[in-house]
Amino acid sequence: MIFKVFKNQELARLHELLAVNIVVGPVAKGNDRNGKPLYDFDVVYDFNELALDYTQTVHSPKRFVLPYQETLSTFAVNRKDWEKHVDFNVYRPLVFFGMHACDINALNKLDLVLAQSTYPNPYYMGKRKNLFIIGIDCKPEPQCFCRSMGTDSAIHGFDVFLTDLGGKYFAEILSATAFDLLGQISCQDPSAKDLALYKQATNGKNKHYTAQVETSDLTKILDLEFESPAWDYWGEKCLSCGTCANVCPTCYCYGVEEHVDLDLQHASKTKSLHSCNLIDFAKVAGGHNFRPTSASRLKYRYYHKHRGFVEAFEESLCVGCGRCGTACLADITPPEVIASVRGKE
Amino acid sequence: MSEQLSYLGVPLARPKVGFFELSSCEGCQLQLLNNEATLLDFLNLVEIVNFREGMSERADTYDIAFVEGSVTRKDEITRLTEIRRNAKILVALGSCACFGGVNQLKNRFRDLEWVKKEVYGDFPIETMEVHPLADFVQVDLSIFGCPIKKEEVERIVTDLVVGKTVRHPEYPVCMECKANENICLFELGEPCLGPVTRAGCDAWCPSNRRGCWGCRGPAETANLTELEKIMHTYGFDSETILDRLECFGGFASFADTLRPKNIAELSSLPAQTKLIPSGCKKVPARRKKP
Amino acid sequence: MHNKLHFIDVLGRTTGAHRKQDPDSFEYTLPAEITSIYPLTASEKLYQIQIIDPELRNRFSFKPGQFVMLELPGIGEAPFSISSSPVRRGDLELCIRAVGNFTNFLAKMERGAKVGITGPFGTHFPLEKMQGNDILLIGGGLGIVPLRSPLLAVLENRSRYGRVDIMYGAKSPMELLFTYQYEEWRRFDITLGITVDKADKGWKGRTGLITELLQERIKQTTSLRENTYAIVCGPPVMFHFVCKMLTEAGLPMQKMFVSLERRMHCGRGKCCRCNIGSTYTCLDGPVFDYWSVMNLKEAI
Amino acid sequence: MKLSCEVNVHHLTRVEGHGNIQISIKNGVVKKAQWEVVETPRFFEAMLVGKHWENAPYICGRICGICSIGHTLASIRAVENAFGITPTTQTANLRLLLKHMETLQSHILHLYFLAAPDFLGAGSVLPLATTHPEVVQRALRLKLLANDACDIIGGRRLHPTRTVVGGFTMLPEKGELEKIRQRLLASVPDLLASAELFKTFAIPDFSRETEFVSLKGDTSYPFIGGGLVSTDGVVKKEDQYRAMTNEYCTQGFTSKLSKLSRRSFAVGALARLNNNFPLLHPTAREISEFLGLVPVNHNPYMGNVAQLVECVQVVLDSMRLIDTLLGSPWQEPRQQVQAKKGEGVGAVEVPRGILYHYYKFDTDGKVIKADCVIPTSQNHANILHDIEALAGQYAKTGKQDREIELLAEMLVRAYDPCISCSVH
Ligand SMILES: Cc1cc2nc3c(=O)[nH]c(=O)nc-3n(C[C@H](O)[C@H](O)[C@H](O)COP(=O)(O)OP(=O)(O)OC[C@H]3O[C@@H](n4cnc5c(N)ncnc54)[C@H](O)[C@@H]3O)c2cc1C
Ligand code: SF4
Ligand code: SF4
Ligand code: SF4
Repeated sequence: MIFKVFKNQELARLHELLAVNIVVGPVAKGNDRNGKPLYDFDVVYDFNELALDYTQTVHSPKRFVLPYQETLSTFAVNRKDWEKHVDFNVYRPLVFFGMHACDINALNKLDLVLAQSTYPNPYYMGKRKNLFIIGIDCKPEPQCFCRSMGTDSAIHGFDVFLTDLGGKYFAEILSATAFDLLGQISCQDPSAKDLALYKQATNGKNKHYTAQVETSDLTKILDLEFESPAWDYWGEKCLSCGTCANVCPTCYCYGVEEHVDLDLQHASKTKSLHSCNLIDFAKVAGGHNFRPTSASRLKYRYYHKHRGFVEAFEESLCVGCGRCGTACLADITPPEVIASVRGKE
Repeated sequence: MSEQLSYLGVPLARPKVGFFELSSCEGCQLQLLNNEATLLDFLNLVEIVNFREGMSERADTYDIAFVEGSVTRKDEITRLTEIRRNAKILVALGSCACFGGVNQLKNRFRDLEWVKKEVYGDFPIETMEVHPLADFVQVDLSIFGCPIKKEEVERIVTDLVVGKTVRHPEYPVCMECKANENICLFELGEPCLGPVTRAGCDAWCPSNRRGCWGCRGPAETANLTELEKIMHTYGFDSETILDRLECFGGFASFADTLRPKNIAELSSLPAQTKLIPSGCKKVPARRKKP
Repeated sequence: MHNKLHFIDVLGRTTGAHRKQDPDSFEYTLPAEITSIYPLTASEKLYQIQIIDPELRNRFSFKPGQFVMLELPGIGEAPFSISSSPVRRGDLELCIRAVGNFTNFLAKMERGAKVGITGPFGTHFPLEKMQGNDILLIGGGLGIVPLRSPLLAVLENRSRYGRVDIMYGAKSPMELLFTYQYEEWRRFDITLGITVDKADKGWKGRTGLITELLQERIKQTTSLRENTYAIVCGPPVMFHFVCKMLTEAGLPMQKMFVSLERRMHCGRGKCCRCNIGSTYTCLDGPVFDYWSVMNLKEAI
Repeated sequence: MKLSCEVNVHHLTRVEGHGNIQISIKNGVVKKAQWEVVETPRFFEAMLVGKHWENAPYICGRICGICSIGHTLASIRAVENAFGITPTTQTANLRLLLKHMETLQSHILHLYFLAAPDFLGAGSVLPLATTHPEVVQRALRLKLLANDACDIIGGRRLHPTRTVVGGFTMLPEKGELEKIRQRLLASVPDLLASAELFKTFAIPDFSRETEFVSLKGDTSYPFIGGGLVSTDGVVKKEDQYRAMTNEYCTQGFTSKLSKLSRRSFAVGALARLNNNFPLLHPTAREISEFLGLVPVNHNPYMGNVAQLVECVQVVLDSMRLIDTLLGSPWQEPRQQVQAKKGEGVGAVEVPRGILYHYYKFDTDGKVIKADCVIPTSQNHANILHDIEALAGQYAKTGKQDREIELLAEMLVRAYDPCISCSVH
């Protein structure tokens, strides 16, 4: 990895250089009812709109690679005959300006299943490979447990990662494109003092975590606690609303629907992100539901993330961003759920 | 217009369709005229044989009868029964037809005489407790919403024509709300019934920054007890919750359980208005298959 | 320097957003034609389906137990087990019960209709491993459909296997599938036991549960341990009982194979709808050995 | 010559709601000429009692599916008047724009889908799709424009979601408004073509001296709030609406009826135009004159023409409003609302005439009394008397039953009555 430092004001220049492309980044979205600022990712036209000191966005960046709804194909129907048209809906590169480590790691996890396993998903891959990602460091929020999940820092999956050293940015450069780009702004090699500051910054971050999840032997514990009453406790609270999966940067389950157009000459096939917490998730023809209770569905979400995915890819499908817990109106948070399943009330 | 319809080589019948209204604002029917861009395709797909709001011709047999509005008078029961007899498929169109709609708010009052007097003074106008269609006839298909969503109706009609089973989303509005990337209204300090209301409207209200009032009725999994707790956690009183839950009649039975707790709070009312747990109550076994 | 980022054409497209038709691609559907339709019962029909492009048709091969996704524009896409012999080239046989949107519409279609076909997907019954052994093929209800493919494969190479027992149970005689083929199968030195839950007037065969048939079979041998394999297809309750009985009779769990059914939207391990715990029915299944199934939470 | 006639229209079609017409003429003498309203009442005024103020616009907007925007706005205005809230200029402009677009969509719907088939000799708009495709396409284009604009401003074309007491929950995007402006401009030729089309229609020659009631504009053609006026010279303030409507009940009507200086009065596009002609945009005025409509016109069939003139008026005025809105940065969409004890009236000119909502609140902001007076209920008595006069005029002409029936039906339709909303 190549390291550089540059003055904070150079960042605007970097944005300017990249602004010939579509730039997406964190922007302020007003305040919540307690006056706490809210942020979300959006297309940015002006550097000043970027809120790089953002805490956490309400929604994850996944929609830029996995839209909530996407047309997979369309059909032209002509009497008996028909033709299928496939469009992967990728047309142009996208610059992501200011992504936290957890979200970068989330994309890396999605890659495992969507880009690197059998039948890579081209709709995803095309968008993913056309992202230029500028990572940025963060301060842990009360809901963050990324450290427990080992996703508090990003090792790959970005082009350049910036850490604010106070007045200066420390840049880890991972791609040649990023290297060329930084060549166009005023950059230096880090001094010994910069390195010291960088280490101080990372060490400082570690002190701020308040939430945590104990992951040791979690797969086994989940197996053992399949019948745990804890699931019923949470199941009773769960609204089966799917909010958790929607805000989660790694949930990718979906459903496919096909529709005939009013004119009977066209049809389309659309995919919408689904959630395993929804009642119809595992319903099959004839009405049999493999997971009829909200407890079984909620449990399934944890099994997929913390057990199944680990079994298949040797890492968990959760990055510990805590968004699902924050968004859940019933206040169901992974640290609490997992602690209760482990029997640590 | 009358060319035989077919899809993928399978011949399809063009259904004869009639639109009817009982007590309603006629908005749901209007929504069908409101689909300017696709109106002509729609008209090609079905044969409209009865649509009082839009045409003079009438016919007495139809494959699909869309019935809007709720039942609030005896003569409407007769009309409804007749429509049922003539129709192969009877569709309850909109929340009034499905649950009683806003009309059933009248049922909050024990004293129907007081209600009549409040509006018409000493002039007697016949009325009765408000009921959804299903209290009197078999309803084959419900289209929820106040108002209905035209895209949804078009999809449903296309599905009926090609013979697909009409499926409503079973999950709640929050799902669609999140997909629209809204910031949850609870976070912004406003109450919302999204977590318990059946989706399918594409989070119409929350996307316009307006809390959901539950016009589409309960989702398959509506966890109302938890919602009540959440509402209180976020600082909304029982009345705010009740206002929304009882507005369209879809949550009548749950609203009933809230209401007794509430009568005390509502004691500032004129003496005549005794509030009772009601909503749309089911009438005993008048339901008959045609 | 120009900072407009280059569009990376990961998908190997040359121009435009539409991808060249490529049979290996994700959403690609092979156009196929329904060449004949045989009604089997009131709700099941056997469809013979031929891939239209001769070259693609020749390239298509599968193993018994695998399934394909069938697609009809705007109507839907659904998984179906291939029911024909893997040796049979040129067309596929699918036996399909009309239960929902897709299957009901399909039931209305006629010969010559065009459907889309993708696959084959999933795991298969390891017939190679079974060579030289006795085989129990046990099917309940629609379970005979996925069973028919390994059955035909075994019959075609009859000499390579030891004793072959087929046990098949349906609710009523009206619901028995492939009745016209029983005599043909019997010619191959096999034992074919058929039972129905409820007899009707004309029924001269057995009445009772399939487990009774199996019990009789088990009694004939002291142990199933040494050289027997079992393939069990049917509703979860049925294979649960059958497999338990076989286990008690000494058949090791790894020598029993079942085919599971789940909701599927992609068939490619992406939609998660068919997951059981961590296991994708579409990628890791539908064929599992019973040992794996026992280790899957909520499989049965 | 046949001098007897029986007309019996049960559930008149191509109007909103349920009404019957009965005319019986024996040997040139009118025995019976009746307009009956048989809609089932829904008792909105009672429903509201005991409800928190925030329910009022939400529930009352649902009185009517065609002018839900008008009802919502009138309701909001009544609440705001009761609480002493004055909308910001931005809110007022947006509301008026929204109102205009509702007027446009409703008038177009009435003119083309409900009224035009009579003049073109068709039973409905359906056959016109084949015989007069360009007419239907034009109507759809105009309606789509108006409806899209309602979606953008009010959140939805029917039962708007963004309109609340205090302002709006959310503001439209400026780019979207800009697009609407362009489409409005592009719609002018369609409006002119509509004027040409209606010029060709034979408007029945019938006239009956009538009192017309509407809002009175000061500087602009009125739609939301202001003074009340009648052609007979009555002038009242908004909150004196009861003295203007004088509602009463009668047999054969599930709707209430109204009267002022005479036995009945009329509201609606014709009334607005008769009272505010000089305030029309010059172009709208020109078109009015081109179509032979100058005040005070007493032919109820001219209601259709008045609607068409108003279409021109609202389109031109909407462009002005959008320019104003685009000319300044967005302000806060919504004001704080503080409930208090009191009463308030909101008068709004909806497509079919003047609409009043009135509420009385207790200290908690709960409704103690509600009253909504809907345009069609104000028109019913006038329709009835028009039908009597019509029957009288044609009693001795020897017209066929069907001809008289059609004239009577067209007369009622010219009022574009919204019966379901009059019986609310
Ligand atoms: C591996 C596998 C092999 C199968 N083989 C056969 C076979 O050989 N013959 C046969 O008749 N049926 C078979 N099925 C079941 C068949 O797929 C369903 O009956 C079919 O999906 C119903 O689709 P539908 O549109 O008619 O029903 P609907 O109920 O309208 O289904 C709507 C959608 O739900 C999903 N779905 C519903 N039920 C199922 C289900 N049981 N399995 C998977 N997805 C479902 C599908 O995506 C379908 O498109 C098999 C299923 C699986 C998983
Ligand atoms: S866990 Fe929370 S967010 Fe997720 S489905 Fe349940 S209630 Fe909704
Ligand atoms: S499961 Fe929750 S904490 Fe984990 S990645 Fe998803 S949203 Fe974040
Ligand atoms: S605003 Fe309403 S619908 Fe949207 S997420 Fe929140 S509760 Fe659910």
